Amino acid sequence: MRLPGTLREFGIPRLLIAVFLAVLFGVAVATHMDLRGLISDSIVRVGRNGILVLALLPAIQGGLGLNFGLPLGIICGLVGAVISLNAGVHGIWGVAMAAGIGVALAVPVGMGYGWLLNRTRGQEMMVGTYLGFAMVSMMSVFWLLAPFKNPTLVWAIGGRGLRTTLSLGGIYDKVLDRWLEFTVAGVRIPGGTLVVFGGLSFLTWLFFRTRMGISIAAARSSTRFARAAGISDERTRLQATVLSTVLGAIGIVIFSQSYGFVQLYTAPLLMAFPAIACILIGGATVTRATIGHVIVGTLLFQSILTVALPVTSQVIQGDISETARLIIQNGMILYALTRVGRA
Amino acid sequence: MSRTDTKISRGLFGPLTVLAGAAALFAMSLVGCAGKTDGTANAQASAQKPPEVQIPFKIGIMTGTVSQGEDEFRAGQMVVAKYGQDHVKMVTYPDNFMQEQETVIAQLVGLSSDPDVKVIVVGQAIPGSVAAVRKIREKRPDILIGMVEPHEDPAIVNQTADISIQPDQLARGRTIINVAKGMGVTDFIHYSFPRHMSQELLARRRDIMKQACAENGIKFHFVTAPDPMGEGGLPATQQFVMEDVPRELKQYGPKTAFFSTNCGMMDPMIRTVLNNGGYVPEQCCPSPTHGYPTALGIAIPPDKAGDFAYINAENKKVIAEHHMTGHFATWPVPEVMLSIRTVTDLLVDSAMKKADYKDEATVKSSMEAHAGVPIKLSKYDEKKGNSYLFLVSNIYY
Amino acid sequence: MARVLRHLVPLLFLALCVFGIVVAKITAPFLLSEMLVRIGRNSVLVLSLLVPILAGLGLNFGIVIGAMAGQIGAILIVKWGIPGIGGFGLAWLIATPIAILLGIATGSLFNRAKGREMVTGLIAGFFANGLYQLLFLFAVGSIIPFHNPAMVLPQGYGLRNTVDLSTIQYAIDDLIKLRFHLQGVEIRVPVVSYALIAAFCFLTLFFFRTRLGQQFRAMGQDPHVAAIAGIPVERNRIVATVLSTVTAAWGQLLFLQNIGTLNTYSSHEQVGMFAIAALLVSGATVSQATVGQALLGTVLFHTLFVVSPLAGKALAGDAQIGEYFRVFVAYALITVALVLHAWQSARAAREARRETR
Amino acid sequence: MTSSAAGAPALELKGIVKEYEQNRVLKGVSLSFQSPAEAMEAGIGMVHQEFMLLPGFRVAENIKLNREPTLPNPASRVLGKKLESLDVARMRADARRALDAVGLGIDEWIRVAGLPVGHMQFIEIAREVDKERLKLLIFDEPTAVLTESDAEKLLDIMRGLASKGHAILFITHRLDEVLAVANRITVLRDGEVVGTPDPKTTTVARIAELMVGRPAAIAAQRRFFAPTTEPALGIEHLREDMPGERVEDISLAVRRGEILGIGGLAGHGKLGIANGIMGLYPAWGRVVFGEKLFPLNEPREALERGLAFVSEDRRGVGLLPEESVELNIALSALEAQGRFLHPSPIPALQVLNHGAMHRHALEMIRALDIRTTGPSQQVRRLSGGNQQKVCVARAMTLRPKLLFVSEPTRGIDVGAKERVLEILTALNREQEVTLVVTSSELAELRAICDRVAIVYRGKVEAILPPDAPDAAFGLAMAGESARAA
Repeated sequence: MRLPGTLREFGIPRLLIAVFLAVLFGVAVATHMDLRGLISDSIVRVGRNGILVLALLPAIQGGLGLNFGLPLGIICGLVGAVISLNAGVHGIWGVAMAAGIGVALAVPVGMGYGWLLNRTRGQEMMVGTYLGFAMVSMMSVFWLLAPFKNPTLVWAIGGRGLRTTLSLGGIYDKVLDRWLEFTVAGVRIPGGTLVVFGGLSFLTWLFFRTRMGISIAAARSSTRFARAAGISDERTRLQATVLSTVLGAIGIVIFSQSYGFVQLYTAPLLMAFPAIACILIGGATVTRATIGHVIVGTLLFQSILTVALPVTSQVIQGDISETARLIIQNGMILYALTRVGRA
Repeated sequence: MSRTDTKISRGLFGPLTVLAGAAALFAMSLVGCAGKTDGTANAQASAQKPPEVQIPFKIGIMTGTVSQGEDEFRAGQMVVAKYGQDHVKMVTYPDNFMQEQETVIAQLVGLSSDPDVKVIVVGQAIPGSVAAVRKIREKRPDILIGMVEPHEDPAIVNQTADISIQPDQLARGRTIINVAKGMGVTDFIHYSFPRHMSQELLARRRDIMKQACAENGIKFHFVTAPDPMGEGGLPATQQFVMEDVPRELKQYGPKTAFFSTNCGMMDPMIRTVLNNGGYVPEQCCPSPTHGYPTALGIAIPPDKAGDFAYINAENKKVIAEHHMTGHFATWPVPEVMLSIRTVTDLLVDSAMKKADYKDEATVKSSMEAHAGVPIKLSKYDEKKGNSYLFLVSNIYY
Repeated sequence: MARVLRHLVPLLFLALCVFGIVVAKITAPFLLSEMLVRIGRNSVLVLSLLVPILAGLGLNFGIVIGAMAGQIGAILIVKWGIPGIGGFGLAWLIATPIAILLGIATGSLFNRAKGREMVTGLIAGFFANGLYQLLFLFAVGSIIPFHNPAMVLPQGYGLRNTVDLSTIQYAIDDLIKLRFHLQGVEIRVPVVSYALIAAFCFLTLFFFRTRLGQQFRAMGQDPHVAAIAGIPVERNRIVATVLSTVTAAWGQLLFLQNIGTLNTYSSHEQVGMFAIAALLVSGATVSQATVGQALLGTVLFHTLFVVSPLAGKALAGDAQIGEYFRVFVAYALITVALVLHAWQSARAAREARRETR
Repeated sequence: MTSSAAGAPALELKGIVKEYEQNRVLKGVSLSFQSPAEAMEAGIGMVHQEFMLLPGFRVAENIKLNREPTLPNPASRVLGKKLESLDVARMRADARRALDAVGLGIDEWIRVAGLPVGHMQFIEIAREVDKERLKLLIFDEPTAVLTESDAEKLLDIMRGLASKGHAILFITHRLDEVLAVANRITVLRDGEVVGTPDPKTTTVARIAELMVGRPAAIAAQRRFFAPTTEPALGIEHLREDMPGERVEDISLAVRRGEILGIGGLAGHGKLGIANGIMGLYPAWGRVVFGEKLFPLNEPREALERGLAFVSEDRRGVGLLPEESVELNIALSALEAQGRFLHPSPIPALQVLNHGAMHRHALEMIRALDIRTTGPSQQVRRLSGGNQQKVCVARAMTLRPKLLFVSEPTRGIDVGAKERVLEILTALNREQEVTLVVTSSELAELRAICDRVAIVYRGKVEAILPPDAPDAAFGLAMAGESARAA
């Protein structure tokens, strides 16, 4: 079967998911669901999760594959968030402080991680997965013992150690979502968060047009070409890892403000997987990804997550959409993994 | 040759930075430890206090970590404080207990390896507990074992534990609806997901709720949420609840009540209801500290830690500030804390032949003594086994 | 130096275990009885990893899929109510063909993802878990007739989260009973399980001395040279995956008959992670592993599992810190093992180049 | 199973194989092989230039690889022959016999890893000899890695095998060896048969002539703006570790303004020189450029000092096939010299000046006549010749003082070949760039170069004027320039 060129470019899996999504929306309309609310929720989710998906882009571009070690960056961002909360900084400045501290931590952490990845070429994804798991457990000890005193953060009964979930209500809950918020045809659009996501996407795009960004991409395409052009691919890989970790740190801060809670302990453990599913569904491969893949993927995947459950709940009781989503998500990752090199 | 030298030094530089990083982290956690000693002077002091009760044997207790729910872990600590560190062995089960069943078993069997241990209490008998208890019985039939809030099949638990106790989930199917009716609710949303609905009591409770709703003229809606044990993790579940509550309110109106079978959903559910309207007649595990302090952003100064009167008052205050008084209800004491402490004391007394844990009246009076309020108690199976179901009357915020 | 490095991971692990035993004051009878049981139930799962490693496929995260096959067998014999050794044998018979089919599928997948077998196996496990859920949560009782009120949920379809395997518990372990007392503690030795493990070790060793085993070893060293020598590399990779999957299915059955209950939806999930961790701590690598290492790894890893929560608690004075510490150590050591291996193989490649000068 | 790469002359002796595309005819039967196993089945064995041995396996295991003698056991009786046990005793005995046949006295049960190269070669031969059905044995440059005495031994073994009735196809560059053992000779050049001299009557010089061929009539007019005698680049005792093209000890002076050619047979190190100086493979030695000591193993430094390189490996080193023509042209200058960038306070974060890059690409496309749909076309979609022009354009963009060009015309069609050579000579003539051209096609070197250095076994064998006699080139390439004198 031959498809017209533009459709082929878009990719059959994406096409299938888009059709599935369209069917879901159709059912929503048919059952008189609040369509605007569903669309609005989907858009909120894109802004909320977008940067975490974007964080995978530099790693792919740098030839490191899928960054299963994203929890490292996330942890940095969480430490930043907790410090800003402990200091009681409110509003947009709180978000800025959290992101700032997160980035400051993510740079050295990313360098260490990148150094490790340079020593384990070909096994980056495995090392990332396990390192992420190890660090999450280590940080759990840190959360328990960290000397934070702010009474809204510590456990209610024990009086020390951080709670699993920290509420941002009244601190910087949704400050970016509300900033520049507007409504189109009854659909609420969280302007500020989208602006931040868009801005970071643009900066990332711009970065890959700078000298450093171009060398990162060149080193990924051909190590030997890069060497001949005077580029050290060890260095570009390191830069890519640091950038990915930094974006992960910013990503979780933006995520948390939009979400209203900061989640500690085991929460970062599996956060890399949905992000990876997003970018792959967007059409990226293990070796190639673009900003377009990030945006399309986040939109499709997060919309499915938002829409599938409420809509199928309308149609059938005791639904199987949760299981279906599991199969779709991992099926997509598998498809991408088995397709590389034959594109 | 000089080239090789630089290579070696460069090769050493890397590990050194990593080591330095590790050292820094270690230092950080040391600072954390130091912070702990001054920040928790109370806890430390209470731990060093002589035990309230002297016993001639040891107690083993297993609970979750705080990230699974604070009440449970603190209940364990209270047992330690009561009987003294030398007489209580406390362990925790892993955060991903669903996958690490072997660790659950190892922890429990490990408790029984001490010949002095005569009583074991499993605070939230998560999957794997039954297997572990069977293994303990093989070698140590003398140990009294209590299972609090078992997750595994109740019929199997009833055959296994010396005593098992949990809130009367089936009766709660009616009481919760009654509370909701009292609040003037027209619609009732029940959040859950397939894994929980494969637990018999939860599934049966849902059916009872459905029936009770019908009898009381309330519309019942079952809504599937993502499983927090799925690979999207808890965040996916919580995001869903935050989006879905306003959606349901829009669809069914402000007189809608929300209920969920999963602890992780409590924080976002209470918060979203607080801001958008609706009712929360009871949490999955009723307790003043379950969900409320986080969702309401309650500050708890060190000297008030664990003071339920204070926490209840604070909850009430914040809810009133949001003009939502009367929209929330719970039990006055954390049910899991109550169960763990009661079961422990009861089994300790039984081991010293001072009480009989098989006597329903004793169990009831013991519970009420701990709760300070009347308790409704019933047996899971009147004919065999020693499993109890209990109910506490509600308080309203 | 190189020798120490090669054994660094097991030595680190050993040191940690010994340290933990001392700190937590663990008694010999307890440790011995725990270890006897744990080695008995876990060894076969770890052994199932050997064939793919030697054939150059790396660590087979796909054994999770084999474990699922084993569980399907176990669930069916409980449904039919066949107890004891007969039930176990039947479960074994049911699980084997299912595992073969799933192994062929996984192996074909690996052939399409050369060089990324490990990540592919990991994700394939997640994917298969989705299908497994679909089968037992929804299809059973609705599409597939399944009427057993003790197993099916009150709603009429979907299995309960616990399947009671007490009918086949210890079917193998206690086929021949052996008990002895050490310092007043009764210690059970699952004789037949150990005999089976010994048989598996022997079979693995035997296999590598056959024609096919020799082909696998050659592929593991250099698939290109193997192909030139006329070895059907792609087909053999599938055979290796099948062998591993089938062994894992048997291993999971052995595991379950010892545990005695089956968590319908999660017993299999961490099988791959733990078996692999156990193998790696012995100093085995993604390209080199022996039967001895599989056994040593099982012993070390499970010793740490027994010891570390107690040791962590003794050290930190807090049960939950011990728990987090245990998880951290397990994962961190696997990372170290992977890094060390990558580092060593890079160095070996450098030296090999220098030698041919 | 192919004979030789384009440009590398090769000799074929005592062949009963006639090779025509994919079809091979053996003993009158037309065969076409889908897999190595089929070729083996048909009785063809091969001793590879790169060893096909498993270093972790023992000698005997390697010799008997996938042909192991086995013994039945209970498992194999049920599950098939594949599960038969290895008959180690027989494996060792067979291997011993084969090793003895090739005169290698080592223990058959030691591991191959760490054995000397010569031993590995003989193990390969022993493996082929051990094959019972062997009819034809192909040797691909077997003596390239051997010492003189080992090579002698090998020739003896070949004679012995031939006398036992095995056919041998011997591919080599060593003319002496050819004359010593061959029954028949076929000379190939650029994949074509150029002669079948009779080994009884021919001479080394005659074969050398055939190998080299006459210089083609080149369209580019040779200019003679007199190259100075001033040294531009001085190379002393360069040693380099490039796989397959090892440089042992090169000393060479490049004069400013000249076009220096470097020729020689494949594997003798001619390609290694440029790669070594440009820092692509580890190199040792003393190099002086522009009167200053030049650091080795620093690719960036080489670019910054005004060297540039058009690599022989276009797809691997020369181009980013997925990227656009304009980016490929600009990339090296962008990286090394910071051109085509908008100014920014942080050098690493200067953003690409797309306009400047685009204009420059258009200029280059015009100047070099690159056939493309436009500067933004993917390089992958260009023809080989146009890809090569992109490579040259990139090097020119660097405005180098000295340019290395390796295999400028490999894999491109005839028309484009001439165009590329013209561009190079123009570059030299008009912009006074010193050129070092490395090529397997002696004819093109002789057409455009001022001097041609011939490399043999990693050393400079001779430096010849382009109009030196054919035989002189041929002998130099065979390492026998002494004979020409």
